[in-house]
Amino acid sequence: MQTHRAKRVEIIIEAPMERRLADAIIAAGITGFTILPVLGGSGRSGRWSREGQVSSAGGMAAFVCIVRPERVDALLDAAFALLKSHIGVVSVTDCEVLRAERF
Amino acid sequence: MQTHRAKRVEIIIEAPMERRLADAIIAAGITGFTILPVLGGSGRSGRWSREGQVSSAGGMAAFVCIVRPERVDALLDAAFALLKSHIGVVSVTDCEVLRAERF
Amino acid sequence: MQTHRAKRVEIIIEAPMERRLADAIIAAGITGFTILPVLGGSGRSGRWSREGQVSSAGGMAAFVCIVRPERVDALLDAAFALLKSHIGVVSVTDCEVLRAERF
Amino acid sequence: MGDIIDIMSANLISPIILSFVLGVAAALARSSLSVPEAIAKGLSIYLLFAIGFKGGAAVSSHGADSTLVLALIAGMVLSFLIPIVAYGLLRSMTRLPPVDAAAVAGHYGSISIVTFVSATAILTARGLQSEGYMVAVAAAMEAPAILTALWLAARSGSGGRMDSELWREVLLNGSIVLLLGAFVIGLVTGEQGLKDIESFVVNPFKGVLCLFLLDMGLVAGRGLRQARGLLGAGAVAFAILMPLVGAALTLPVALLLGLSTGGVALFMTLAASASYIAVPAAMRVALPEANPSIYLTLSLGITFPFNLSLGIPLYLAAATWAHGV
Amino acid sequence: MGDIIDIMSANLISPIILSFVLGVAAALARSSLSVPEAIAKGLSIYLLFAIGFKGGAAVSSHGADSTLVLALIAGMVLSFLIPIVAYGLLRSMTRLPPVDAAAVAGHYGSISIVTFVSATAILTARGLQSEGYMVAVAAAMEAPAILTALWLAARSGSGGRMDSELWREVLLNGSIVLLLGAFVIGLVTGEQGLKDIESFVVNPFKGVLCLFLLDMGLVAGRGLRQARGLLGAGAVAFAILMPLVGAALTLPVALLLGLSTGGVALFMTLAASASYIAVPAAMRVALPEANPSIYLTLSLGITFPFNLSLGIPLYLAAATWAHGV
Amino acid sequence: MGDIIDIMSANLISPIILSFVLGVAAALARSSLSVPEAIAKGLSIYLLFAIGFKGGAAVSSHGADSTLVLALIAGMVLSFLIPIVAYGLLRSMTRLPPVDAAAVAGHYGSISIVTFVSATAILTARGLQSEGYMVAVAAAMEAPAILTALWLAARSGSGGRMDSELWREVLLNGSIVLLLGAFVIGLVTGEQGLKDIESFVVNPFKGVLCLFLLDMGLVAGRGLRQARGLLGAGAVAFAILMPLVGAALTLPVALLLGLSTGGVALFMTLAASASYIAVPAAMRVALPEANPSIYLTLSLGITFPFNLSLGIPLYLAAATWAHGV
Ligand SMILES: Nc1ncnc2c1ncn2[C@@H]1O[C@H](COP(=O)(O)O)[C@@H](O)[C@H]1O
Ligand SMILES: Nc1ncnc2c1ncn2[C@@H]1O[C@H](COP(=O)(O)O)[C@@H](O)[C@H]1O
Ligand SMILES: Nc1ncnc2c1ncn2[C@@H]1O[C@H](COP(=O)(O)O)[C@@H](O)[C@H]1O
Ligand code: NA
Ligand code: NA
Ligand code: NA
Repeated sequence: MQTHRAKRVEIIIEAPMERRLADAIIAAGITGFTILPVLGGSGRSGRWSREGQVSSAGGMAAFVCIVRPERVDALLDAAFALLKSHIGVVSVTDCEVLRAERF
Repeated sequence: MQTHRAKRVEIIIEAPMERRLADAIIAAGITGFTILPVLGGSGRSGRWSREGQVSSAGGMAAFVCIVRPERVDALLDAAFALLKSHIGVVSVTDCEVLRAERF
Repeated sequence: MQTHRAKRVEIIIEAPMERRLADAIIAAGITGFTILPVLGGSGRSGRWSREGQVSSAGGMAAFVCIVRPERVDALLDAAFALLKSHIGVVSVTDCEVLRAERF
Repeated sequence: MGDIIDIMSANLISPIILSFVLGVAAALARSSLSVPEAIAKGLSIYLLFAIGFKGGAAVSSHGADSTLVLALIAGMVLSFLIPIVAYGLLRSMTRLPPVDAAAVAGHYGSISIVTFVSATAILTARGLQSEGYMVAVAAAMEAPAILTALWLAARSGSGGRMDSELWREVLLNGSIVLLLGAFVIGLVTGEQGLKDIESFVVNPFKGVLCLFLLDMGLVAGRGLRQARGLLGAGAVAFAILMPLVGAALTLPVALLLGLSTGGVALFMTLAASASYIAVPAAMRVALPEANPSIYLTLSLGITFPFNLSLGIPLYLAAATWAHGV
Repeated sequence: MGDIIDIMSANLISPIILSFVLGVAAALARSSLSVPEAIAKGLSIYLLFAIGFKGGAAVSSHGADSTLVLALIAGMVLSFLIPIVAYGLLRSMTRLPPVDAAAVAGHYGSISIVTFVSATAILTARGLQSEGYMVAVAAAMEAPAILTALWLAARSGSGGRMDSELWREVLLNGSIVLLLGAFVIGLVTGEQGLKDIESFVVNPFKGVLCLFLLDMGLVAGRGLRQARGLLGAGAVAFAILMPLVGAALTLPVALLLGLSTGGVALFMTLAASASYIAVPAAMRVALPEANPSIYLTLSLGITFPFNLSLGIPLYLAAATWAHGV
Repeated sequence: MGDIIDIMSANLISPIILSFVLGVAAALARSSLSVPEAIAKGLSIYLLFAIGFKGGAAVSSHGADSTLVLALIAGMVLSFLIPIVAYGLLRSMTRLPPVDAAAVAGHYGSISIVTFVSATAILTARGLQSEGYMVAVAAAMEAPAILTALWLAARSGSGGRMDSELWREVLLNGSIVLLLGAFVIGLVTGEQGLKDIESFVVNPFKGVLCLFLLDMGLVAGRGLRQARGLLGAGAVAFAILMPLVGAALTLPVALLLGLSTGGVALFMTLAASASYIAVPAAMRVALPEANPSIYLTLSLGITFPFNLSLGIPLYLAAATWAHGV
């Protein structure tokens, strides 16, 4: 099966910023991403879990965004502008995709 | 710790096709996969979120399937046969696994 | 954008072991990880789905843990000690991260 | 005429309809108000269980009259035929391609159980009885339209696929099984059963329906917001005309069957309503080429609110009038 | 004898049991019907809160008699000992390896709170009172059996691990804490408290139980479907015999304690019931080598439905008979 | 004085407060007891809908008196000003940096709707009426404090960012929209509407509140466990002093407005309560530098339980006393 090189960018971000990150990604010219729910985690600000949250103020969400290699910088710039003063983690992985015309 | 090369295939697919994809993967001789819930996303068909859905007709699900390198083509063929007329995204990443005999 | 090499370790583990794995990761000196919910899956012990579970005894959870390359062995040792007699899957992927000082 | 206006205005200021309006307004204003998916599903499980159970208990205490079977058959025939009318209208009123028109047509032949539930609540508020077995008719009308839709699509060259697996999914979808199962439980346990769980299935029913319609309003409003510009005036007109056509076709049938005024109104409501759960899921599998935004927006964004606000009172007024003739 | 049949048939056509049957049937037919996990958990929180609270309020208004402490001790002793009987039966009736037999035995020494809740609903329907503190006895019987199971496993060489962390998890698991906490709240707030929240904890109780048992039926049915072929006839026979044995062992103890007819029936039900929440979770941690499909299928797929349909009426009839002697 | 103790002790042994205590105790003991997020959200949707609806229905049947508008204005002014007082106290009582102090101050100017709901339940239990429009006052008091907090932060150099998007989020957050929307529905449908859904919004209300407070207790307890050591004695003292200060500032205002005893007590409760939903979410966006553990622990872990247990009875006693003077 014919596959094409792409980048898989995964961003974990605090829930109140979820919609803003989605808007920023789209504003950066990237239309494809998926948001996964997060149950809990741990980081420099300690451990937390979804069930200890009274509001969405405390939760997090995980973005998965598959992009062509040449677009990854635009995406990271957009994400970083938002994330710099917020809680969050970004990772980039090499991947292969089917149907490259979609990305 | 001794690790072994494998492929991590991640497939995002619309919810009504979820069981069919699981069946197809198993029919392709691959027994191991995990399904994660999806909260929302964006693609060529626009933005959507789980909370805007009245039925499972509109949601999506994410499959993670770790396979030995030599099996990845069988998996992609099976997935592609189902996905070609449906909404969905496939990515393949190189990874290392513990306990290779499981895959 | 300046990125740094890191490892993305993803562990799928049965729900009753979730807190123990989190404790073990922290005990191994790694403070950052995220836990995602799992809807269902398939493996050597058959297919299961979240909705077929009366208790958390049957579910699973997915850990994502991004670490510096030099810490991956400590993490895998900790995970393996717990996992060896339990149901679960571990994969390790190369990735790049922003803000390396966090990992 | 004064009667219609009377029923309509009583309906329009009921907590039920206003909860729906609140949901739509909140969604259009992009409020963060949302009902968790699990809660919405829990509310719908409650509503299906309660409506099915009460239908069964009613049949058990009033006895099933011989029209039950005839009503079931009539419902299935209507479900088969209405999509053909809908398809004809769609092809003449809109520029939708055949595959989309076929998919939309299937939705209008099938039914919306929440519209049905809301109609029963409106009947109850006006002290009207209806045949308990109408819930079984509702279940019978869900699937046939899907077949017609696939046949229409196949005729136009876009091959709809209906395998045995999909058949099972459609016929045993959760809503049908719960509705019919609860119907049978009500039938078997009868008055004693109803007494046992009355304060669960009867008393809070309307309030639960309010919260559920709040969520439906949110979903419909978000759908409308996103589909802005996607639909032409023709499609919108269809979504308001078609329920009236479906109801009009059903009125003589329901009268012929000899249903009560409440029963006639419910039958018309079923024909007028459009599916947004079972049929969309089946279409995604069998007709993936059809655009889901089109059929969901028409059925959930336009026809559902139309029926809820104006349609049901209209059908009830028509049923009352026809019974008086 | 006529009495048993009478109780049984009244039980078998109650909405409660039929909801469970509906769930099993839907699962076996592979319907898509499902109750979201969060809703199922919400329903069980309601049931635990209500049953605990009502137990506490009952003790508060009738006063705690001196048998309370004795009943607690008797419950714990039974929970310790029943697994030994169960292990003996399993090793002679089935070919399960020791570690699996030990794990299964632990489940039968512990209790199923939903079985207990269903029994109280059946008692209430027949106008029978019971000691409010039986909910405390239920809580006391949950954990001891786990220890016995681990000891049985250790004897056979497969080392069960029980660390302090797991102890805490078992003794403070959510169900026990909620049940006992609500019991104390009922005890402290007494009649005034009950009046305050009666229309929440009393009136809709049976209806909520129906929906919960619908979900239990779905889970049990799915489990049965997947475990087809996994279990031999011996294991299935055990899952029906063992509750009878447990109940029979408990009957004289309950009579000695001087419990009311309702109390005796509840105590027998507790002994007869098998855990499928607390013990499986503990076993996954402490005895991961034991196969969860075996113990879950036996306890949830066979023993639970058996108790719900035939067992409880039988225990009630036995309690009535023994009290008459 | 005897009166205060009387109200307090009646309050402390109510199922409502004891459910909260159970939650805190379970969390501190690290029990696995937890309420699924979706259920907690579902319960809060019910509570907001019910309290808003009943407020609207009350205004509809008693008529809106002219003080409605004045009360709304007074509420907004208090919400604007209280953060300034809070900021002053925080800067003198604690060593919190300005940005954290500003964020905390914003929480205390805004309100906690669950505290308000609990206060209405306490009033109802004592047979006290209050002005139905107090729910509108509650909504009006939610947002202004956020502005003051950002202004305080900006003054100290840490630029809070409040763009139009955030404005929309705050003013149209789900709780406000649902509360006000249900208020309007109650207002429009009036007595007939209340009759329609009374057995949903009135009867089970207290019981639902118990379960919701159980979850609040769990969350508060977990927060306290994690925040151990994070907060100095000064901050803890602030979280108990500040509600008293807010209530004291409001008492004369409420009396001037001519509110009923119940209304005065509710207004004081609003001023005394601290937000833990709307304001934290806004602060994460606008003032990400402020540490969320600090403001959540103070408002949810200390001030909320204080108000629930001691505060509300105190405000009620003060209102009764002031009305008697
Ligand atoms: N190294 C990591 N790997 C995966 N997730 C992380 C990592 N570090 C932080 N996170 C996630 O990001 C959240 C906030 O991190 P922090 O800002 O370090 O407290 C945590 O609660 C985790 O969910
Ligand atoms: N590039 C992408 N990266 C991650 N997820 C994507 C991407 N493109 C599409 N998706 C997901 O697939 C769904 C359907 O995509 P589409 O068919 O393009 O509308 C979207 O709603 C996303 O959840
Ligand atoms: N190859 C795999 N890829 C992804 N997930 C897997 C794989 N194998 C097992 N799993 C997950 O691990 C669970 C237990 O696996 P097993 O122990 O093989 O039954 C399954 O239910 C899946 O959720
Ligand atoms: Na129809
Ligand atoms: Na037992
Ligand atoms: Na305040």
